[in-house]
Amino acid sequence: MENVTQEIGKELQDKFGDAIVSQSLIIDFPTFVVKKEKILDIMNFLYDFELYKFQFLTSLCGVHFPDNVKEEEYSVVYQLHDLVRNQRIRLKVFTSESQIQVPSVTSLFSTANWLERETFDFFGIQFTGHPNLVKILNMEDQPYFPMRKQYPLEDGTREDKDDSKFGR
Amino acid sequence: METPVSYVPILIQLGVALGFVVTTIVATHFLGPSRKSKRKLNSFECGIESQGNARVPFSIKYFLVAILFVLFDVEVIFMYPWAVNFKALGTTGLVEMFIFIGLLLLGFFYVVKKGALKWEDK
Amino acid sequence: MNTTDLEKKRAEIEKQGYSILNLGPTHPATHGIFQNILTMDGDIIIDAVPTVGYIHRAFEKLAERRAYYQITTITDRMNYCSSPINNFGWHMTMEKLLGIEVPKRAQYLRVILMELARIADHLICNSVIGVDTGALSGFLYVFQEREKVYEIYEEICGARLTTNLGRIGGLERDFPKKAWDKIHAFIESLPKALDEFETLLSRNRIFMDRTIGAGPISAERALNYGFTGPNLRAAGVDYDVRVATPYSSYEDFDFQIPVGVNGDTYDRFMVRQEEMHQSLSIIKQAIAKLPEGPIHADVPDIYLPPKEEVYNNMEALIYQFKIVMGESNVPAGEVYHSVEGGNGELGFYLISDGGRTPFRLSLRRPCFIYYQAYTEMIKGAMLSDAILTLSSLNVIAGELDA
Amino acid sequence: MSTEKDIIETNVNITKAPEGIEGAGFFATSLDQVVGLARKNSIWPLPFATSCCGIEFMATMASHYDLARFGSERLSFSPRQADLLMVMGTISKKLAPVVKQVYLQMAEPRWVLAMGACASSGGIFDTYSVLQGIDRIIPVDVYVSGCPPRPEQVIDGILRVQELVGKESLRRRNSPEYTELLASYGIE
Repeated sequence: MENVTQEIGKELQDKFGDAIVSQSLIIDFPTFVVKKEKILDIMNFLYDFELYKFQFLTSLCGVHFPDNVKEEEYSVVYQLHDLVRNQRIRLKVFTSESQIQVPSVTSLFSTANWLERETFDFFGIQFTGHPNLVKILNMEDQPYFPMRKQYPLEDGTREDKDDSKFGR
Repeated sequence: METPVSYVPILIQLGVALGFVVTTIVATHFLGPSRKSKRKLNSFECGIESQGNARVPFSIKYFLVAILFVLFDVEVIFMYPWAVNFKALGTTGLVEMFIFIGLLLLGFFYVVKKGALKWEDK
Repeated sequence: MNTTDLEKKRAEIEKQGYSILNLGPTHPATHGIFQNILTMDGDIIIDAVPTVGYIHRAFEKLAERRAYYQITTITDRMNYCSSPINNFGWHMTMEKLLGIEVPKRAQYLRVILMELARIADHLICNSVIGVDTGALSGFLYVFQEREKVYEIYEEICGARLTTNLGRIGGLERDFPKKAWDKIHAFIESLPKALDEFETLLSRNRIFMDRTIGAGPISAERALNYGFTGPNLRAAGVDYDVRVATPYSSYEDFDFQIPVGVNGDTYDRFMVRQEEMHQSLSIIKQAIAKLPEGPIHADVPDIYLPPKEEVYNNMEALIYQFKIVMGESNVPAGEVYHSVEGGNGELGFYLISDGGRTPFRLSLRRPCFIYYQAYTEMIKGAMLSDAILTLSSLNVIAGELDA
Repeated sequence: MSTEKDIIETNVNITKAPEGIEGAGFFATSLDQVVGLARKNSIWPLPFATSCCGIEFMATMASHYDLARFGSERLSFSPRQADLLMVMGTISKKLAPVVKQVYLQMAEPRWVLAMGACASSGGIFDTYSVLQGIDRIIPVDVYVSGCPPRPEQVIDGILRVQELVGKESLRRRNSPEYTELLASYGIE
């Protein structure tokens, strides 16, 4: 698996140069951190890549790193899968809170439509170019983005969970 | 010998029937508990507030099929008396009924030819 | 969209002579809580605007507040028609992160339970397709088989639906003797019930007319929409996680992958029907080749030591205390592991920062991903076909709105 | 071979007649009890099934546990002909107005059964998106605990509702306490 990461990394490095920030092999996933502006071009490139044809977007999710440095506070993780040669890779994109825009990949994968809406619903990451970026799981007029770390999990209207009894 | 008096039982029976229907409908409004509120009385829209009204122009083919059904259903009703005293009416009855059915069959072919029953148009 | 432009949209639609039908949240045909605002021309569907999230319970946020072994109660309630598959999927993700090798016997027992869950899930889906085409009796007969699967779960873990089966590192106990008898009885009775169900529906003239051509989807559109599982196999792509990336010793069993042709409701029905037969043969092979040995790996820091050990030696007591208080040390790292769920590839993407609880757990929920294609599949179809397509996709609200 | 009579004695228990004055060829009892007896053995439930409890309700309705034995054979999915609103599964805040609308559009007299921990108190999902129990929006008559409750528990809940229906006086729905109870939920 290690040489696969090198191969793909080298190909991407030649094509996109410094857009590929770093590459690594995590357990069984070659992982590449890329610049967010280039994500769509990289995915188009990987779509009909000569070594592996990554034509299946397995999953897309957002992550919030509150302690990271300002530019890397929010991240979007894409996982692609080449069904023919059964090879999976993971692409990571980081963005800051102030300009929280990430280019949308719905033009390439229709499955990204709702996944991006869910990521926007949870973290507030704006996907530029998305046909209908509206909250999908929560109510459309929910003022805040619930999955961000600073927001509580509990609903707060439960009386039976009296914190004083739990020493909180 | 029929006198107007001997029709009285029929009138009574009619009165009882109508009376029963009217009283049960009216009585249930007063007997059962009921709670009138605006949200309760407007139409059930799978759990959400209903918007717009349901009086929307529908495509003509629905009405066409309904009317044709009624027409041929009434034809079948005319066959009942014929079937009951089939023996009494004999062959003349048979011929008359065949003419009656033949005419309606002509109508049916006309309907099929004109494509009134074609559902997946467009 | 707020009400004003909803009104504008409605007026403009009605101007073209279409009518708007609300296949709303509480509807007997949707078998769950989904809403579709359909633009209809007569009973042909022109457009559908879906709304989901009616039972969004914030699983991913909940998972960030629970210790690792407590997340099994959440995965139970994702795809509740086949909850053991979700449980073991989560446990295998943790075992992959911690590098635990589960003994062969536990892997085989897990395979048996997962295949039982797959049969139970397909039983509900196919019988609900029968209900939606009007054959209610099929549902009543086939649900009896599902009751037998419930009884097997009860023997093993005491619960019927939300089973909370297994632990990280293996199973909590071996199958009791009564469970084995019930499994053997189930193996005898299922083929008869399946054949009876198939003679009732598969070659039934009305059923075939209703389902062939209802809600078709082509292979590349299915792949573009991220389809996996029986719905993708019905469209003609033979991708199955058990074969692509075998886990829990699935490579020891040989089973075929049924594949459909044009991805419509009839193909999905036949693919699921055939998969039940394949799952049954896997269970038989697993029972035949079941090895002896322990049912959990020897990892005391993550797997609860047995009670008598806890009472009389010190390390077990410390381990017991640390695990129960959730202090079990999980290394920082990230892992993605997917299993073949009842509806497709069920993936767990876990980022852990070494703390008591996961830093981020993202769930790849097949129902959420392939329900997007529903609008495209029912465009131009009749309303009754749209309802059939929905039940043949086997969209489970718990997994969709996780 | 047990005779016909014994079989009836052992397996089938026929509903007992309400107390009343018995005489030669006549039987007199209060209207409440007769109406209660009729209503209690023919409750039409509205299965508001959302998640896991819905599947357990399917098991209760299927042939093994068979809710039809208690007169609730006929499910009505529209609130117009429903007597009992069975809320089963998690109710999120997005779904709360739907539950309230369905309850409002049910004809009086109406009862509510909250099946499962999620419907009764939000259950294990104390999260930002879940309504912590439906008794915050509509009055509930019977709570069935369990996650999901076993079919036997659901049937026990139905029997509890049947007792309530059987004993209810005909004037309860117009009594001031009932109107005040509804007013406390903002239902006029």
